Amino acid sequence: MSTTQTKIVKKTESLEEAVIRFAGDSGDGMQLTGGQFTTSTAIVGNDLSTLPDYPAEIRAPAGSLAGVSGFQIHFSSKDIHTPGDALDVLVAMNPAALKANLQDLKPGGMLIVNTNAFTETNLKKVGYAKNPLEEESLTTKYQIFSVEVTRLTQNALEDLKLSAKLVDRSKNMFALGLMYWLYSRPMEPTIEWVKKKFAGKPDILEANLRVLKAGYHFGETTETFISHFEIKQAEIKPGKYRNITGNEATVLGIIAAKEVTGLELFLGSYPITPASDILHELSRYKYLGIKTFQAEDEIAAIGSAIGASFAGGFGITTTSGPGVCLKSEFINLAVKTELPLIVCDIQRGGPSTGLPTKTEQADLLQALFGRNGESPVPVIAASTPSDCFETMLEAFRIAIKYMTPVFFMSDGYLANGSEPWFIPSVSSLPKIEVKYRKEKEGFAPFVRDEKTLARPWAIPGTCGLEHVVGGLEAEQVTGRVSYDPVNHDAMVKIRAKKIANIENDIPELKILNGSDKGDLLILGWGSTLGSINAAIEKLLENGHKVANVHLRHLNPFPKNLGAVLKNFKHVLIPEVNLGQLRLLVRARYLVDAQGLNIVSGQPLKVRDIVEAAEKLLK
Amino acid sequence: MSTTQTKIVKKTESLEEAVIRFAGDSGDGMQLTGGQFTTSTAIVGNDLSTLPDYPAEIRAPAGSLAGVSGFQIHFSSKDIHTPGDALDVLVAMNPAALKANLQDLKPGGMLIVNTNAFTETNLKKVGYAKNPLEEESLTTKYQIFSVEVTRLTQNALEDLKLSAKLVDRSKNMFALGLMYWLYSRPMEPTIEWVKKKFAGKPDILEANLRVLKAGYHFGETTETFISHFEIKQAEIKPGKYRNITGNEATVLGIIAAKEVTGLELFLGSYPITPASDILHELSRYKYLGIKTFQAEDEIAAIGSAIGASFAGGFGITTTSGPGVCLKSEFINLAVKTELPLIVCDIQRGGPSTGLPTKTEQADLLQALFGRNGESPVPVIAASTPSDCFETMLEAFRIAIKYMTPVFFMSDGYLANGSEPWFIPSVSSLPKIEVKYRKEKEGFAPFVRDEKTLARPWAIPGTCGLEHVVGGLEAEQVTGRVSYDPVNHDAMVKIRAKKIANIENDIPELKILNGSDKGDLLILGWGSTLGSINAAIEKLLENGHKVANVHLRHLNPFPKNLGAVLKNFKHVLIPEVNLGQLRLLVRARYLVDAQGLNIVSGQPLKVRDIVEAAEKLLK
Amino acid sequence: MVISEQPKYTKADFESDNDVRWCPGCGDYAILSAVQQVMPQLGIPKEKFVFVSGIGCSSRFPYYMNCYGFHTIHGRALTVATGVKSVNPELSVWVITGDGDGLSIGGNHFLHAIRRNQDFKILLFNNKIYGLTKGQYSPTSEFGKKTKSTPMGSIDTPINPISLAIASGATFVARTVDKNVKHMMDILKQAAEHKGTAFVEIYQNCWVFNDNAFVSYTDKDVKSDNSVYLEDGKPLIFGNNHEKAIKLNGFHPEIIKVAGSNNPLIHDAKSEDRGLAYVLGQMGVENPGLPVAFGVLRKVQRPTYQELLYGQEEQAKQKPKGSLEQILNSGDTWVVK
Amino acid sequence: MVISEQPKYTKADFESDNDVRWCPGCGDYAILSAVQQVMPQLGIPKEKFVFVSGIGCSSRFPYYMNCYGFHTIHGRALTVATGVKSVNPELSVWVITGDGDGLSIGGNHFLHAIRRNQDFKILLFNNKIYGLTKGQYSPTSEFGKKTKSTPMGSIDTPINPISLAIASGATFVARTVDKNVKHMMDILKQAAEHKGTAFVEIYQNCWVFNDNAFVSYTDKDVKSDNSVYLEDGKPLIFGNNHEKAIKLNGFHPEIIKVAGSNNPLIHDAKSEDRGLAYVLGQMGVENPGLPVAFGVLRKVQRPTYQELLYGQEEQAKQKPKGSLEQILNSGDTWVVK
Ligand SMILES: Cc1ncc(C[n+]2csc(CCOP(=O)(O)OP(=O)(O)O)c2C)c(N)n1
Ligand SMILES: Cc1ncc(C[n+]2csc(CCOP(=O)(O)OP(=O)(O)O)c2C)c(N)n1
Ligand code: SF4
Ligand code: SF4
Ligand SMILES: [Mg+2]
Ligand SMILES: [Mg+2]
Repeated sequence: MSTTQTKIVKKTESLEEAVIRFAGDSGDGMQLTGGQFTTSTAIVGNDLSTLPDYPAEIRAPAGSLAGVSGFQIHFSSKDIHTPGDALDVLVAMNPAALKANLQDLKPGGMLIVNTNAFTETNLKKVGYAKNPLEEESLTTKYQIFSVEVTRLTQNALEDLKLSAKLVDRSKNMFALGLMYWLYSRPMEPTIEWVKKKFAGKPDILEANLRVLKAGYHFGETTETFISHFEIKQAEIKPGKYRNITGNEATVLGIIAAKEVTGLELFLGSYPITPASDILHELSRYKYLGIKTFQAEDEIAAIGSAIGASFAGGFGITTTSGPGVCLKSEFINLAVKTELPLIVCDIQRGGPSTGLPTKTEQADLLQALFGRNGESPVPVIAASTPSDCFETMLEAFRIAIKYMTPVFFMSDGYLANGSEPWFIPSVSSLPKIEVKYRKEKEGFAPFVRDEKTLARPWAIPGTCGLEHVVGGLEAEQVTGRVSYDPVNHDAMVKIRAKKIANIENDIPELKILNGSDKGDLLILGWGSTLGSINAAIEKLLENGHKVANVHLRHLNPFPKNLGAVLKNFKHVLIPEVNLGQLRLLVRARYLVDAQGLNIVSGQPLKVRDIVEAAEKLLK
Repeated sequence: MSTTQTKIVKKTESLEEAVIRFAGDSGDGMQLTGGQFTTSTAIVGNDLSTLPDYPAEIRAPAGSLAGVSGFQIHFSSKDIHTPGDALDVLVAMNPAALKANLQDLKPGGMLIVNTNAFTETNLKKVGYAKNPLEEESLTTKYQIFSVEVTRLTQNALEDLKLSAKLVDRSKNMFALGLMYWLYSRPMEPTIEWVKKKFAGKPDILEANLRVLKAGYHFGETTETFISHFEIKQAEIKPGKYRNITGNEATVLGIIAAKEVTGLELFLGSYPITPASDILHELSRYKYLGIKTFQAEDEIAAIGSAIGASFAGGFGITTTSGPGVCLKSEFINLAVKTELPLIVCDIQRGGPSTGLPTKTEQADLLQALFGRNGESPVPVIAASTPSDCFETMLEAFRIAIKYMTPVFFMSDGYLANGSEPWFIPSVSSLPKIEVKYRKEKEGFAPFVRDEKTLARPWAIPGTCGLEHVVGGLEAEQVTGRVSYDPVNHDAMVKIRAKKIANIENDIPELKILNGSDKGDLLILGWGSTLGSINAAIEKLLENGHKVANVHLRHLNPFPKNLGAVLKNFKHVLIPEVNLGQLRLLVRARYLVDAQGLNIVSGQPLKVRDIVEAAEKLLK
Repeated sequence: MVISEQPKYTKADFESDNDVRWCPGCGDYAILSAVQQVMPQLGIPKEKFVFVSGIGCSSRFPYYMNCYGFHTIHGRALTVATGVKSVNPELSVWVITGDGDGLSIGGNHFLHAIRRNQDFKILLFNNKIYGLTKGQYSPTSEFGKKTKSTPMGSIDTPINPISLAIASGATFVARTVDKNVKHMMDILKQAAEHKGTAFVEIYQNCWVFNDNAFVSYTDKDVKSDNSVYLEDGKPLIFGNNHEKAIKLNGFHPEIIKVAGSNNPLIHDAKSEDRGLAYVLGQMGVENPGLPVAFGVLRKVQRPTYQELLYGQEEQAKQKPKGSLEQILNSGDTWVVK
Repeated sequence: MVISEQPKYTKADFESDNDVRWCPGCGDYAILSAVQQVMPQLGIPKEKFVFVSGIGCSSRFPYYMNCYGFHTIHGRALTVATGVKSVNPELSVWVITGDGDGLSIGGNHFLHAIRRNQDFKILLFNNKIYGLTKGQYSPTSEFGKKTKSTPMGSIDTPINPISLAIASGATFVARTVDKNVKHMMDILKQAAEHKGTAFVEIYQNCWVFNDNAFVSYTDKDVKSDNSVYLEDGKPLIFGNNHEKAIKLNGFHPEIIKVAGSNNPLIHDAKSEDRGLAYVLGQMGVENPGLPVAFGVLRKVQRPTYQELLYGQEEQAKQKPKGSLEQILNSGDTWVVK
């Protein structure tokens, strides 16, 4: 392989879309590389969707399978929905990365490897008896591009006299530069970013820039690559965009809701993957008066949030499944005392500790039923990373208007995955009205608004409205402790009705793709939206009479769900669980809905949905 | 009223059955009185069923409504199922007891009151402006028997020079004696009991006996009562009987299972109404090697039980709804590590603290779904107080055979209610086989039994089987931590299948009353059995084509449930919740089952079930 | 707390119209009455008081105060109080808990609230038993105690709530007893005036399930021999005729005669070293044979959680990082035309 | 524990074949190695060891020991260990926990296990940070610590695990540090031999999220000035040339010169009074300016929970109350013919 400076003129092929994945050791900076590639891709104007894949270990042994970190991005000149099922390009920084990821590369796909890392030791670490790059099974199936990334990086930095560690850590920039060239992306955004990030460290700054460019020029000049690609700008709504992950959008939703409502915002949380970043991010907004409290455990976290809401602030608590277990007793107290509260469950693989860094949708029934007694709560779920923003605003609206805790469901895939987000103007945000009770006249802690059935929010410090709330059953209206049988039955039913009635205050379900009658309806919720949309497009292309709807509101359901279901011969509910929404839909509408249930810690694959649909359609 | 000693010969009317209730202040000893009446009634050979009703306060202010304590007993010469909907006799020791209980007395029923307690202060305490005993609404509707219980008690004890407090506390014995006379029960069992109980306190012993007899003779001699009743022995299976509450039967079930399996038994518990008595009772069996541990909270309680099972003992934890919330994270660990464990949920009124001393069936969905991720557990429920015994043995059998935590559901009504129990012989108890893994050959922590899919129970101390279990996802067979997508999907499905397969190992559902085809099937679970049986008898009498089945196994369901349901036009599921079993049945079998849902902290009334059934049958 | 206008209250203003439902003879009555008498003396508007409790007989307390109240769940009152005080530091927040509620299930929140110096008062009604659930042993029950759940006697060494509070860094620690209402009121007032967590252990007789647990400190014949009432800066003197004193031998307190006194120990509640308060708190509880210390064992100042929280907020507001508009538009943005 | 036959083990016997997945440079490696070296010296059959842990980097420990192990849930290892040891007191049970696991979410179980004197060892890996969740502050993090969740610095006063253990009545309390493997091994051996709860705080460097947290006690240039190594019955002497000692002024330790020594403090780990251990434990942690004490701070005997549990069982067995047959037939029975 030569690093000759002669510039060769190379072909530019135009593509519609591409799916690429950077994979390497946890120490190799793959997440950062992927993030930079995403930014440049967004700026080019492609539609995109990303999927980071972290190892569960902080830093597993270098070169081990457990330590492989990956970042996948799907980008296109058309509207896209998922990070993609299969890869066009896999960048593998070491044998472990190859082993862990190769199965996802399309036959004929490009495999770019750092050959310097394919040493005997590294190969042995992951159980390769021979160098797989020399195996016929590989060489015939894929286009292999062997690049001496480590050595080329060292060359580029030779005269800088940096530590070996620093040099080694720069090699991701080489891969990035090379991929920029391969897909004709501008280097400028990354150059700017490097300059800002390492402003105080001129050595590192220089090293990063040099290697980035070296990678780019390598693509341009070496004969290894004969052509490169171009992917046209997508037709997207004009306006200002940013790339955003689900957790970021959740944070922005909270901040926006705080500003819109003017309430004191109090987050009580306890760190847990994949929810911790919401705590981290929000704790940076003290200047807005946002209060974050890292409690001693999940119970204290939600308890403090409930206290905040009682005192007239707005309490939120963020967690993942195991934390929901611990919060359930307190959620029930909020249900019983009818206080506004948001419980964010960023779902991960379960049961128990399960797969902390993987995604799953298996906490839905827990959110609905995971408490003693009849304990109705609204449950809403975001469907894409950016949708977390709007969904969070909706959670606030319901919690305040109906004086109730609300479950906000996201998951590991949404939390860490990203997509371009059309930045809304502040004036376009929904108004959320907050009314504290002030008048003594006719006050009782459980007099209800006739329409919403909400009780008044009368907060400590308000003269004349002194009262006590608690977990024991309360007498209707007065709220005094009551053991009366008739009253209990009535209260159980009023609490249920209050939540059920919210169906009158949420939008009807709209068919997203296809027409409103047909052979098959695909019904989804949460993060499966992307895969389902993509699958429906395929199915429509294949000539099937299919359509899909997607639920943001899981409790109560939109009013017209039953009617929508009746217009289709078959109903398919794909979920990353064993059929939780399916259970609810079957019970409620007595419709023989079928499931597609693959619980592998990963988003559903488009092809699996297409296959399941076509099986039903036969 | 005279206390003349002339003996009057009185009529004896023969009755088939009676429902009576003792009601008084918490300090009046009504539970004890009811308990004694129950024993004598049992010895007479009547079938019976009882319902105690405690106040939530330890000792609410004397004479207040909150402090009323009641004990109801239904006894008969026929087979009976419930403590009865309405009362033939109400004994009211004070105005509060009258006010709280009168609504349950049948029109024309006997109202026996302690008139001495109807003072102005006492009347005022409960908001009676006038003495209700003088109101026409009462006197015309009921047969009122005004008895000066307090004064008669004082008279009887005049010469004993006891403290006023002691004298006052004896007056329940008067009521008891009177009722013994009224229903022709023998005083001997109570006399024996008093002699044993107060052996060291001759004063109290003497006082109790005197007053008991005074009450009896009062009935016999005074003109107030013109006749008394006799209720013939019921036709019940010959053998030895005892009266037993659900909590007692639960304890005996645990002890029996311990003896049958020979396992070390470890109960980790934290006090909570109405489960605490199980802890209290079991802690008295240290001589059998039974270990009880009152932990610092519910989490520690279940954690210690899981530790015990891991170490080769058998772990149990007992609690009620709010405690289940706290245990849910640990239940998931037991699901994931596949360890035997029993979680006893003695359900009470919810949500939140709710109605601690009242009954409810609203934790079913929590038991099934109250945990993050897909977390299948077998759930079984007792249906009568004595059925707790057998159901507990079944819980052990499943837990050990399938290496799984099992939910054992009881409720406040079963826990404190009692019924006669045919005492089984030890040799008739089911055998439960325990196999610890010993052989190294072929051992891995997650190799499974081909049939049950259970993993081996290999306990610390066994040489050569050292291994680690935990909450992270495990690789099939080896049990090593695994983040592999395919493995996770497989493990989720294996865990589900292991539990679903138990359907092959439980009895098919049998029609309890009626024939196996018809217009209406009543499907129940748990403590509604008595009311449903009684309702069905009525409905059959009324000529309807009805039948009923009752579920002990809620997860998995008996295999033939679907087939049974299909044979009826209508299905009615009465539950003391808002339709939790109904949700499961509708989802699984797509049958339009209807519910009867009255959530009043009390068992369902027979007449409500009959009414709901007849409405459907119209 | 800024008080603009000081309404004049009487005890009756703090009495709610809910029926009090404790057993007749319960020590809780005296505590309720003491609190209701102290409240009017604090110069705080009634609507600014919040009583937060867990579950237990003691935790029914808020229902009987004519104030804002929250009867939460078992063991968790401190967590709720944290939220209440954090969003509205103007409120005077009082936490009512029992030995089971506060030290068994709630032990963790106890130590964390205290180490953070949360700005509220904690009144722990210690009756050495679970009252509401009808008589199981609690974390303060004596070793060997026979109860419903320990028919052969408890095998757990009890917790001394005062030791735990001090080890957790409590800034105000006191002990009093239900029968000594005057002392209790004095302590409650000092607690009310303390900035930061004020922890008060109140010995409370459970007449039904653990009668006479504190008779040594309330019975007039023996109480003076078994109790020493602390006064800051004063020697530790006790006994029927004030004839006995406490002296330290290394870390070990010993009883000496006042007559011919050999340097009796002088109380120093404000000592930065926690050692003294720790040793005093152990007397008679973990160290038998010594009198139990009543009064304020420790009273020091450090910034409260709320002061620090709002302090950081103020500091952050000096350098605001942007409006909502700006936040939404931050990060790498691009424009599609 | 009755040991019939003492198999001869080497360190390798305790090494599992799972890949160790801590970050390179993590202090956990040294602790693992120390434990693996100590185990063969204890004369206990390998299959009798059980390692129980919670969740955290530290809590991955059981996977790396070739023993029975239970990686439980966050904060709850002590509860599981309680059950394990109670049904099989023959086992040697070791609990591995972190500062977050053991003192934040698990704080309550910590104090209750210790007060009961549960017969197991607790090794708390204190790295003053949440490692596994990538760097939030923990209950032992310094006041003002900037972490991911406290960008302006923590406002919580840290817990001293040793103070808490002592206030909970711990019978064995010790402190050591990852870099001093020899000392650690000695402490682990003493802990193993103690009957009852043996609590060992191990300072452990988290190379990724809190590097150099304990450099004052491990850097060869400064460590002798900042650490005092305790030996029972010996004076507290430290400094590069053993030139400094500790003396008590009331409850307050002070640094003095050894030369011309004024009664340096003599360590007494077996003192029944907890005061000394309490004050020693605070040095350098809650009381800045003083060296931190390493070694065994307290080591006393009282019956273990398991001894008491089985003792009661034995006693009860003296008066058996009836067979299952008799139990079933107890109460008021009657015969129907
Ligand atoms: C989660 C939960 N567990 C258990 C209970 C039952 N419970 C209520 S109060 C109580 C103990 C009360 O003891 P303490 O705090 O000492 O209060 P006291 O009644 O003695 O004043 C218990 C165990 C509960 N309500 N909730
Ligand atoms: C119920 C629950 N809450 C939160 C978490 C997330 N979590 C895992 S480890 C950890 C903290 C670990 O800190 P520490 O105990 O100090 O261990 P280290 O990683 O520092 O060794 C947290 C918060 C969890 N696994 N489960
Ligand atoms: S049970 Fe005890 S603590 Fe509870 S109210 Fe009665 S006397 Fe008071
Ligand atoms: S994150 Fe810290 S504690 Fe965890 S393994 Fe890495 S260095 Fe060790
Ligand atoms: Mg108590
Ligand atoms: Mg840590």
